[in-house]
Amino acid sequence: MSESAGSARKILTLTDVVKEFPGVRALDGVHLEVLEGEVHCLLGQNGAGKSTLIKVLAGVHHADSGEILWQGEPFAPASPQAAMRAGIATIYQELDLVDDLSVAENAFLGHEPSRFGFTRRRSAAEQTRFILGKLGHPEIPPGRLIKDLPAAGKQIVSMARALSHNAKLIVMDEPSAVLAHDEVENLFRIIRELTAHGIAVVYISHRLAEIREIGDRVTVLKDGRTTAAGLSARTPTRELVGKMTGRSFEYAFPPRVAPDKESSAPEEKRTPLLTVTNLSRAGEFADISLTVRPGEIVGIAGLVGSGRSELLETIFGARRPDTGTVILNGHRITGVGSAVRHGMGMAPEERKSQALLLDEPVFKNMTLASFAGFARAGFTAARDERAAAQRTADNLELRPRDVDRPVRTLSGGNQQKVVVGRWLLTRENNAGGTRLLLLDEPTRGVDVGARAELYQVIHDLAANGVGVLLVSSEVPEVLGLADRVLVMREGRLIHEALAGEIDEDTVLDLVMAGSLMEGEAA
Amino acid sequence: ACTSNDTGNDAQVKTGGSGDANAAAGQKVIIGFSAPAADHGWIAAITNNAKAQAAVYSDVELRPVEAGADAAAQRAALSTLIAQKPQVIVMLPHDGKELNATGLEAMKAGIPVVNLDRAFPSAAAYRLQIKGDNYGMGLAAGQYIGEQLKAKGVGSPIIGEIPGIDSLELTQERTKGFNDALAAFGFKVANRRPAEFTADSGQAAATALLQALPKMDALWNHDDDQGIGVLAAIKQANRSEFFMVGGAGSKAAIDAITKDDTVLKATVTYSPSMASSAISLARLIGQGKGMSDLVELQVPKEITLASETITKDNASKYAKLGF
Amino acid sequence: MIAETALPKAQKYDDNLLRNLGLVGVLVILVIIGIVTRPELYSDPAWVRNNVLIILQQASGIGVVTVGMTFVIIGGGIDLSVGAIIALAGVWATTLATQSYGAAGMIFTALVVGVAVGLVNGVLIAYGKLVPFIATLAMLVSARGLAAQISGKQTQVSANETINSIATTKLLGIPLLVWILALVVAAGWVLLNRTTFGRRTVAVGGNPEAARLAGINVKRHSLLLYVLSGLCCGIGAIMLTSQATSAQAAMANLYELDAIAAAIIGGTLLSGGRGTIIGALFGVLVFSTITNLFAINNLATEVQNMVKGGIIVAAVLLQQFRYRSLTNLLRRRNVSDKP
Amino acid sequence: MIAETALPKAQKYDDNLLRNLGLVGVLVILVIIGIVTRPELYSDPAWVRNNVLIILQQASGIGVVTVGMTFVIIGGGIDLSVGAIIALAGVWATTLATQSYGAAGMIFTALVVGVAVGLVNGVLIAYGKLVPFIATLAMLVSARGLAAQISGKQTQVSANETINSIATTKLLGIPLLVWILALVVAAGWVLLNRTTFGRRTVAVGGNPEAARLAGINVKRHSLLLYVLSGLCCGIGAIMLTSQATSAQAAMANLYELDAIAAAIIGGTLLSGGRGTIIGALFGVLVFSTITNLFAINNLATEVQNMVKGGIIVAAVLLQQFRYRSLTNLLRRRNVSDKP
Ligand SMILES: Nc1ncnc2c1ncn2[C@@H]1O[C@H](COP(=O)(O)OP(=O)(O)OP(=O)(O)O)[C@@H](O)[C@H]1O
Ligand SMILES: Nc1ncnc2c1ncn2[C@@H]1O[C@H](COP(=O)(O)OP(=O)(O)OP(=O)(O)O)[C@@H](O)[C@H]1O
Ligand SMILES: [Mg+2]
Ligand SMILES: [Mg+2]
Repeated sequence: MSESAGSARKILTLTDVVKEFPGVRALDGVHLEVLEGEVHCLLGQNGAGKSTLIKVLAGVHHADSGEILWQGEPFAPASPQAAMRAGIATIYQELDLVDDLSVAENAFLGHEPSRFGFTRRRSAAEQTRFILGKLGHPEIPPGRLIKDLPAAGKQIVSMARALSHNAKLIVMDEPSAVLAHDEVENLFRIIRELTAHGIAVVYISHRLAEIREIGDRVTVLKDGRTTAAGLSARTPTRELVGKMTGRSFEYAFPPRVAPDKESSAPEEKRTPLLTVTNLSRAGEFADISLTVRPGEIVGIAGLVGSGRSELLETIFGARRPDTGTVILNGHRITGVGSAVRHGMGMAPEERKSQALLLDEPVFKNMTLASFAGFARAGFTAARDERAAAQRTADNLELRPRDVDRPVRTLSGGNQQKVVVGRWLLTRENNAGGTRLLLLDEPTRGVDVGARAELYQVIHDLAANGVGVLLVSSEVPEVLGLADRVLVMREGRLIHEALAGEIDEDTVLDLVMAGSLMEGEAA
Repeated sequence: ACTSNDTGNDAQVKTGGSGDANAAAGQKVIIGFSAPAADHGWIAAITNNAKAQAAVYSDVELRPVEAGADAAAQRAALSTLIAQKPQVIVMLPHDGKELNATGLEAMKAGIPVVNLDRAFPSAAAYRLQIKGDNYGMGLAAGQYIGEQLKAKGVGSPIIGEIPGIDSLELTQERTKGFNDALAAFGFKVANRRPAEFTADSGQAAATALLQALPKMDALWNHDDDQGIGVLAAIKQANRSEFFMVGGAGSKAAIDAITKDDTVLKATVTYSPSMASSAISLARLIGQGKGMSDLVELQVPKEITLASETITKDNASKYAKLGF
Repeated sequence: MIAETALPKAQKYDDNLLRNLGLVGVLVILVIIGIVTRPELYSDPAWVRNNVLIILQQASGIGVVTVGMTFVIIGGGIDLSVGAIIALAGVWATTLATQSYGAAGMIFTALVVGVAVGLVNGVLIAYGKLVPFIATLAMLVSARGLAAQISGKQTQVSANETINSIATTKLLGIPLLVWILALVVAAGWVLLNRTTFGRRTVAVGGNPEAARLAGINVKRHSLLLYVLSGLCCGIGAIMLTSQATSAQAAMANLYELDAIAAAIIGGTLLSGGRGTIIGALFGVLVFSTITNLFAINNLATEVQNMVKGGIIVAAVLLQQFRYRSLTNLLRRRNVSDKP
Repeated sequence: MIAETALPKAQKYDDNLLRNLGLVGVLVILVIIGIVTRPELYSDPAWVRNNVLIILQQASGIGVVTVGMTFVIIGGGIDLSVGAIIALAGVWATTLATQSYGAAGMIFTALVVGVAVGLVNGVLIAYGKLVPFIATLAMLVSARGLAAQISGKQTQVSANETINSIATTKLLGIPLLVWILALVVAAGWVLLNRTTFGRRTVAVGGNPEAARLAGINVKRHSLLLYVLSGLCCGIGAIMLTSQATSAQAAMANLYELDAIAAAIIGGTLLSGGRGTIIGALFGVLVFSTITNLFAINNLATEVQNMVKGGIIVAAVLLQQFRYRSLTNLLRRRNVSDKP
């Protein structure tokens, strides 16, 4: 593909584009050149300006200066509508769907098939079904309300919306972040189909492997500036990471301080910290039993929709189980209150709806679960909180490092760091602190560098005796980070193994409709 | 009673004298009764008086229906009342014009309507109308204030006014009467701050008024109930250089006038006793009798009560009529 | 493929339907209370028929206003000025000058005033970026003030027989006012559920950012919602004027609270993005039926009020109860479906 | 790193501060209008001093209520029953029976009634899962009904000199009522900005799900917010009763609207999660100053209302204008900083 790129026409050219927010220059001279029919990847750390750039293209933000040429013409979309009319469709990083509208209505929102203002519902449903079919998801009913779909389903609908326009350029901002392995394959198939028809795709992801697989060329942003344009997607990782961060390190798991072997561990480390027995919730998961020992990292792998998030939330007491018990350190968990009191913490899956106070500053978000611990006689100790949050922000390479900034103004990946940081901070400052950490997709949207930092932090926690129960849709992450791996499918635990004794393919086989488990499940 | 702190039975009833032929029990009369929701002493007294008067007659059955918060609610309530076919309906409408259609409906259904206080524009909508004289009330207050000031020899007096709910037509009539009377003396109102017939709104309005008029000669407050708050505000502002006239004639106001220890020197009546009279006359209408002191065989069509001025001199006479 | 479990098969049950069923249940209970307390009235079929019509007729004005309000709330706003718009439109339509143009002139005036005030609301909110609560509260105060100014604080009698007869005319035995309500509700339902305008209203209220990204002109749309509400108020003004054969500055007092309450009881989210027209209608009917129940039982106002609060709470709790238990039922059935 | 360089200064500007500055500007403008229109009054320093105190004093009751309301709104709720709670507490505190226990008994009664009603609101909303709008609307109706029942619809005069003297007492030349307001505002400010309770309030209102998952007992906290509002109403009831030397079922009419409006004008988000006590205080003062301005200029009610709506809109626009232009100023300065 990259060979043909040389001869293809330029469809989009950005020169020296600048965009400033109050207090931040998000884009500080961006250059970008996209060719017809290519997959052009945007790389950059969290906060580098990728999402801002594509929002400028989509007419959401207006560039302060710089030049944009679209199909050879100067282009400054006044509104999203203008951009769409010009042939640029966008899949945004944050889901942009309306909960109380149906799948079809969301897909065609703003350009509904209609006659005299009356919606042509059958036509919309048919077209939606067709697009969903093309996307490999004929099972999603066009009439279903969005709020009844799981996160992955919503992502599909976002894609369907982008395809519902006859776009010449489709911009995808971290579309794979909420997708599981098989879904990503499917996504790539669609992208290839699109490019085969001459449609250009701008693709943003923090997963370098994906970029190598689907990308033709790469543009790297650093602090709002283009540091490398039009690189080949085969550029060595070290070089790409170097351009992104100014440093050079690899997507790697830090060496694990070997967890105590069961036999050699002292008594208190062998008795489980968390014991879950026969936990069930109708329609979500059934008969789950598991344990986590102090200092142990347990990873749960599974398909999107296999019930892992619900399991974690139930263990945390945020959902009431139909049957079964959760015992933490000898205390029965009956609700979130008791879970937190006894030292459990959870970084939930959906940061915006479940974790963040968007208008509050970073430090107050980080101390949301612990400000009472800092407080004296009910009076908050903002200075201590800020200091503690600052330390965590430094550890996680929050960008910008200003903990007084409203979370709303952070980039997606940095918001994720705040969510995870909340529970790391609790540990540092409370004598009792977090003893068991539940992490649901903790690295979603986090860049390569920060990811490594995060892994290191998780390891350090474990080394200090904190138990970690981790859910991730990235199988390598589960395998690389965890000591023990649990595989979940359709709400049941179907396999358990030490991380060293299982490989990626086996997990994927198990996770899919795989034949491997048939014997065990029975 | 204006305040529940008063004790004893304070309804204004007429227990017919022994020589009164009309007092003798006659044919049984069912009287439907509707007045707006009482959130105010005067209206409460209206309802109480009507009930008490009805209780005096062995041949009267009173069917009160509460009229809710606005004209629409009262219309709805009256529709159900008409459907029950009482012999006579006595009603104090939220607004005479807004309930005119309902009056017509009842009359068409053959039920004579006694309108209390708030006139229907169409004469076909009622059999009898008893009303207080709002314009006359303002006139009386203005007359009293004018005379007093003239007697004191005040040249161009500063006069304040605290009406009740300003959007009501009755308030406008009172104000008009007041202005007309003052004009005869060559005086006019310097500041006018409406309240809402409640004591706390009276306090707020009076406080604002006193602040706007650092010196004042006279004040008319339309309503003695809100007057509790007005007097409180005057006391809180430490003002006493003026005199005040009240309105309606509540017991507390009459007491204060008698004691003469506040700025309140007079009040002009607008007595809720009209409800008692309305029930008596409705009974006569139902029984087809006339008023025994009149030659006419039937009850007349309109009765307007005179607004009287209660001062220290005649207060004892009115003490019984205070509500 | 999203795992099969990720798409629970048929979600046959529908929040809205259940809520509405709950409200129907509440209505039935209210009627039963009526029957039990006043059997002699309810034993007369003519009276019952008439009573139903009276309840509907009394609900008609506020019902029309509630339809507009429901749109505004679904679209993420609120309109505190509805009562004031009715007053202003009613007063303007009944000035002697307007009355001289006859019924058509009066109706035209009421509608134009309603739309114009709605337009001002809309401009202030959509383009002036005022919070809807404050903008429409300011409008409430101003419009009532203007109405008082125009009417000279007098009740203005309508001398127009055509207008006055709206309240007395019946078609096929059903009052014209009820027909108007039915028409407005039907139009509202179609507008909300079957047109791009309605679907965009849900989007604008549910997720304004998403709506903007989808290319919807959110500002213009918000503006139109207030205009729609103003239009409904204009219609309501005619209906109320005809019922009272008059208009005044204090008319339709606190309609805003009633309309909002009816919409919310009917399942509309105060924060926007969700709501139903039928539910709002049921909300209005519940209030109207409660009033009727009190009237036929001749409850004293204070008792009425104490009881009314309780009934409202009970009604909403009842709705929720039905909803939850039914959901559980369905969920349990789903579970047992599994092997 | 550019993000770091561009950030620090500009980020320090504070919405709330700017909003409050805007409101101070509005107050200044209102005072200037007063001076221009009534120079003869403003030329007397004693009158001016007294006028300030009166504005504050008239703002005191509603001010206290607004503090409670601000907490409720920040916490994601709304309390439509504040006026009704004041009426119920005031009436209950002035029954002959209560008055026989003296001032302490009356104050105690008012506070207990306020807290109790708040508790019922809180339970209905937090545990009964009623929408706050509906639950407190129902409470509004019920509590006023109960107040009417208790008072027999009469105005109950307070014969207690201690209670009545609250409104007349001055400390250091400043009315006791104003001291109470200052105390409640100060306590409210500390509670919101310096305590865990305040932090929880912001969290619960800003994102209840996030608050819950962070281990905050959202239900209990919501309940406490309504209790707090009830308590403020209890205090307000005493203040109003003392001012009017009486209480009745219709007192504090529509205080809910005033309190909500003041809170919102002061920068509190109706959807919760953000708000300031000082802003709310300024909101109340703006309203109180407007009333004062109208009084000293003897404006007729209808003109008053028409103008009032306009002033509210202008005030809010003014705030926004200042805000935006200042932001732009800051932005421009940043840009020019760059080479
Ligand atoms: N609305 C806003 N107001 C202020 N600052 C903003 C706003 N949106 C983004 N920023 C800032 O602009 C910078 C670039 O953000 P952007 O979202 O483009 O990053 P990104 O490259 O997409 O990061 P990620 O990989 O985490 O999604 C960040 O510093 C961010 O904090
Ligand atoms: N809003 C919803 N309405 C109905 N069912 C839902 C909803 N959210 C989740 N579910 C169901 O709950 C189950 C588990 O979904 P969930 O997406 O949480 O699983 P998961 O393994 O955590 O996947 P993910 O990787 O997306 O977090 C699925 O059957 C899904 O359909
Ligand atoms: Mg981004
Ligand atoms: Mg999940």
